[in-house]
Amino acid sequence: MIALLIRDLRLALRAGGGFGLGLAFFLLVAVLVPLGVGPESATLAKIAPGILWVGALLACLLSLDRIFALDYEDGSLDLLATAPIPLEGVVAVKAAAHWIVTGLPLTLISPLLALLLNLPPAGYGWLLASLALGTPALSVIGTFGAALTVGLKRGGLLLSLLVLPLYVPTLVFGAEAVRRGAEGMSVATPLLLLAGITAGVAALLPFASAAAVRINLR
Amino acid sequence: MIALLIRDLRLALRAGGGFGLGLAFFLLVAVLVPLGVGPESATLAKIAPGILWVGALLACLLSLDRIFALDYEDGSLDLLATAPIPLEGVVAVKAAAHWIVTGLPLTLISPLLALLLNLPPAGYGWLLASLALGTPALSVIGTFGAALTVGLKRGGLLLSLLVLPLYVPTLVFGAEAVRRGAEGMSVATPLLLLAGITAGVAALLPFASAAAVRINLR
Amino acid sequence: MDLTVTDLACARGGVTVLSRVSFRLGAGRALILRGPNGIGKTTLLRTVAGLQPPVAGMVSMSPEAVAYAAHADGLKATLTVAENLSFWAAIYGTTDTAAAMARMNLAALADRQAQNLSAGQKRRLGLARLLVTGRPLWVLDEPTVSLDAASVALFGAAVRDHLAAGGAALMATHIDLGLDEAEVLDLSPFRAEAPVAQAEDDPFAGVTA
Amino acid sequence: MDLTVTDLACARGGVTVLSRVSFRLGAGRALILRGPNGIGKTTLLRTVAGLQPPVAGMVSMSPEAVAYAAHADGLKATLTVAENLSFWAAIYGTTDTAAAMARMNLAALADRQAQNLSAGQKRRLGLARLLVTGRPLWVLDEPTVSLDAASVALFGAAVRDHLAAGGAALMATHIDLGLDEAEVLDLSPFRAEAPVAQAEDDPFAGVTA
Amino acid sequence: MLPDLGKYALPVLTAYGASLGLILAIVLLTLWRGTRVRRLLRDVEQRQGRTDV
Amino acid sequence: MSIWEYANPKKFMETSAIALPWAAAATAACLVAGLVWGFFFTPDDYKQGSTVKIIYLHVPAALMAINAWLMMLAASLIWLVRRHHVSALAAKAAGPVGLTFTLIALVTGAVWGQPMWGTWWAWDPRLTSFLILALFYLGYIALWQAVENPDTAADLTSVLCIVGSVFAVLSRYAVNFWNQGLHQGATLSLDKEENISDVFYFPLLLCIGGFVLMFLTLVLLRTRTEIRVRRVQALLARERMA
Ligand code: HEM
Ligand SMILES: Nc1ncnc2c1ncn2[C@@H]1O[C@H](COP(=O)(O)OP(=O)(O)OP(=O)(O)O)[C@@H](O)[C@H]1O
Ligand SMILES: Nc1ncnc2c1ncn2[C@@H]1O[C@H](COP(=O)(O)OP(=O)(O)OP(=O)(O)O)[C@@H](O)[C@H]1O
Ligand SMILES: [Mg+2]
Ligand SMILES: [Mg+2]
Repeated sequence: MIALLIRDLRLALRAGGGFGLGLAFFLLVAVLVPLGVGPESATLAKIAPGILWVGALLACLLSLDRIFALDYEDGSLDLLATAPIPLEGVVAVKAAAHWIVTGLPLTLISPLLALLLNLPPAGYGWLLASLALGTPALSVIGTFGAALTVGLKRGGLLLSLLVLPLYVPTLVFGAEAVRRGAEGMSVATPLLLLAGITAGVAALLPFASAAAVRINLR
Repeated sequence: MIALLIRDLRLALRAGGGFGLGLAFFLLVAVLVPLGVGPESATLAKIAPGILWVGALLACLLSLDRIFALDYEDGSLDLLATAPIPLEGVVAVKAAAHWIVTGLPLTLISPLLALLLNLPPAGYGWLLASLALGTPALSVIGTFGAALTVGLKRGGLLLSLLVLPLYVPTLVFGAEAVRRGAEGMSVATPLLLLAGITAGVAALLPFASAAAVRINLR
Repeated sequence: MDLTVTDLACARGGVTVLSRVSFRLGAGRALILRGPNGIGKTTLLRTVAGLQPPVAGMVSMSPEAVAYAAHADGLKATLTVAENLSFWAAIYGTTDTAAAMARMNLAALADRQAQNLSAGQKRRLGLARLLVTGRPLWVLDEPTVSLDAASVALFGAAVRDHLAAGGAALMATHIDLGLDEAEVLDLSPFRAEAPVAQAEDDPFAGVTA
Repeated sequence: MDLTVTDLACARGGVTVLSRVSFRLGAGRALILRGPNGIGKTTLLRTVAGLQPPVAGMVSMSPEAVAYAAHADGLKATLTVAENLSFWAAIYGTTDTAAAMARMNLAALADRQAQNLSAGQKRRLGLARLLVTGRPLWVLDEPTVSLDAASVALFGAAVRDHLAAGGAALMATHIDLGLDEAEVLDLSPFRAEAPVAQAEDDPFAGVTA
Repeated sequence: MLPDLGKYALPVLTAYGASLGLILAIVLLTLWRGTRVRRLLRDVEQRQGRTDV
Repeated sequence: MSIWEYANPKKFMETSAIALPWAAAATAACLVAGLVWGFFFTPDDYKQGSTVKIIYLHVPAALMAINAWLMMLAASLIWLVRRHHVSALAAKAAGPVGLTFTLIALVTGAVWGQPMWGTWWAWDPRLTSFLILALFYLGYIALWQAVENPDTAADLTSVLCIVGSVFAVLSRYAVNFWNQGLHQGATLSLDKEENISDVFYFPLLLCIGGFVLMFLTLVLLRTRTEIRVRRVQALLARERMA
């Protein structure tokens, strides 16, 4: 299982992995939005929390299809499914690897992008906190979506459609926390809800995901 | 050459093609941004031109790596390179197919999404016009980026990084045209510049792209 | 530790391709499946490996005892030969990758990325994976594709050692594997007929306009 | 219309694998390349097909006369057999896909998507593509992998017809193609040595620490 | 020793610190890689016995 | 004897070995003199206070960031037309140096912006186009890293550099569309009226010279390293063949 985590991380780091893909996309959003919306800093400050969270979410969404697709195509998933480790474990490890490759770097770089988007300084800490709490949920939910679509040729599109509604609560609470933080209001409620989502999802979804993979391989 | 176009379109329409992927993504952005930014319609109206253009751009960006990657992996690109049609033509057809699959539907659906984002009604026509003029440039530039990264294992990430700065002028003029249109100002200059970029890019870049593909296949 | 397949029927793409396949494969024995293209060899092997459920009949061995090698090798292009192999060793809880590499004549290529191997070298790596699974039943789909004569001999020796150690091997192939002691099962007689009998299992049987 | 290869050296991954390869292949003749795994057969074929430049030496025929079939088949999984074939026919400006399908015994599968073919059926489709190119020189990399005996015979007949029509074929393989009239070239003697001569071409020769 | 930078001491010092840091980084990186490659080349040359030019 | 002889790697190594120590010494002299002069011995500006001292880093870095790209463009063209390996490798060597200068300009600018404009970052045209320049550098470097075959990499990056240059100019015009921005215009113009006073001018010139020399030295050093890398690769390939 650790071997799997290490392999996935190594694959991500080697050329071909897509480590940094999420990160690059996040950066992309933060650079493109001002270019599109225009340079007024008041407007930017106002939309910064939402845009940053939407960016983080899209960055996660984009890399989801690689979670299983590559292993499926080259036959590794077949071999993993017949290997002596529980598929639930495989799925959980895959979600963890996805978070380490996408969610974590994204969280760490977010203050820099907040600068580009003129987020009020009071919001920086809350942005970090909400992303750290929320991105694991994005990875776990995303892994579930990826599991539902393993091996489907229309994977990418379907995956986005399936996962999008599941992402909505995380997005709303996450962005709300940052917005309140930036305006100096209390952020306890949205942050708590966010933590609740993450905990619940991490405890339960891997079972559903493993079942989905099993069905898809059949 | 027509056969290639038809094949690419057919592949896109069949499951597995990724037709609609761009569209879905565009929709996603238009739905997620209000969720993240909050429901105030004045703010939304203000950022709508920019967000719509950024969404269109991202939707294009996402499907770029399929332009050559699938053909490269299954060996078709080798066969096409030795086939009796000029590689410049192949590249141009691929760009055209990408636009028909991504840029065109995106343009057509944009008024609907503009509604979701509260774009002032005066801007609708200009949104359509600017997307119709600008998205071909996105496809052609994107094909160039895809050609540079054919066969590279780190394709996806690198591709975004390479293409992003190339997209900047198109994005700025496109969004500016819509913004001016929405505010009732004259849009002639940005639209003209947009058309200029598209024309120039469509005339010249296929040669660079074909050269890049040839270098990469070597 | 015997594999008994009883009255097995298996399907691909919703079409039953083979039916009433029965055979027994004891420890220390090898069985080669033969039959024309498209008869269903791959489908049968996937069923035995537990990757798809049988339409009817049963397979005595649990998938936990099976090491499966398909048309695709399951190699990661950007990992080196040694990394690819030790990953699978770790998954199967074994450690002796050096021996497996030596057996398949991969030692000189240990630090080469899998994408820079020739077709035959890739295949050899795919076969070396079997040696680190430590599982008793090998289920192999055209294992010697792209291998030269020397590598086929290496493969034959590996299979023989596996059998000698009490393992078993079930293989599909069109070409000579250099395993004269193996039994051969021709699948042609088991091609599924237009299945009247299947109507029994069909949950929608009897529905009419 | 002869293929003359003179003193050819070719490289993969920056390493020259074969050098001083020379042979002549006249119209109506077939040449089979043999050699152990990793000797450079695929590399040589790609060079002849014009997909990579030679390190040294020359190939007399322009790539425009070559129909190349690689390890990978270039099939689109979601297109049907007929669609796959008629696409390539359109690219090469020919039309007779029905004949090609009949020759490779694919007529019954015409409306099946390529992803639902068995390994051997896929290969047959890959070979049928050659028939619609209308090109004189076939360059084939292990063409009969996964084919059963009947399909190998089909392939042999197709090659013979091609030769009879004045074409030529250059093939790499490890197994018997059923083409007794073909000449055989063993590549082992051409394995590239540590080339002292290469220092002349090396633009970085003479650079020291 | 330091000139009186007034109320802008922090920005000026940050700017100088960051810039000199970046310059130092690229210089060190260049030198480090240079020596490493040089050593590598020497090793390879020795291994091959300088049979050729 | 033509200038192209220096495009022979061996010749280049010999010549650059002689030039390097001088270039390094000159760099150190100019840079230390300019920066010490600027930092310790210039008065504060009446408007900007001591922040004006940032100019000695900001302006040379900004200038050299652009010039480094121009040099890469020239080297790429030479590679594509005449296929001199040293030229391609010099372009490769210049990439990270140019990126460093871009980053210095961005960082010093940001730090300067806080007291002057009250914000670290604004989407001013000049600032924005510098951010885009940084992205160009990143993409260029990443493409070099990603491609395994060095000649292929040289070809691809050259094509990118040329196409990128056109788009860099286009972007500059595009962002100018927004507004005139907060950033001041060119101060180093020949127009006497607009020029800054001599107290700031001479140390600034010295610093610019220092940055030019630093660029030269670093590129020479890095090109030498890249040439050696190619030699190592050639030797290793030969070893593997044996
Ligand atoms: C991140 C922010 C900044 C960036 C990317 C930036 C970039 C540049 C660039 C590209 C130049 C052009 C050099 C030339 O064309 O001659 C320049 C020059 C200059 N900048 Fe900045 N700048 C930034 C912030 C600032 C700030 C905040 C100030 C001061 C208030 C400032 C003051 C100057 C001055 C005085 C020059 C010299 C003008 C000249 O000689 O042309 N910059 N900067
Ligand atoms: N969706 C589908 N509908 C109908 N038939 C299908 C479908 N998918 C696969 N088949 C058929 O199932 C059969 C079994 O395929 P399988 O891959 O098991 O054959 P195989 O014996 O392994 O052949 P080969 O020797 O060529 O590898 C083939 O004839 C194939 O065409
Ligand atoms: N990057 C690389 N560095 C060193 N050697 C390489 C690299 N890439 C490929 N090779 C070697 O080049 C040789 C030629 O490979 P090629 O695919 O041409 O062999 P082949 O004769 O077709 O073998 P097979 O019969 O297995 O298909 C192989 O030995 C391979 O390991
Ligand atoms: Mg099969
Ligand atoms: Mg080969």
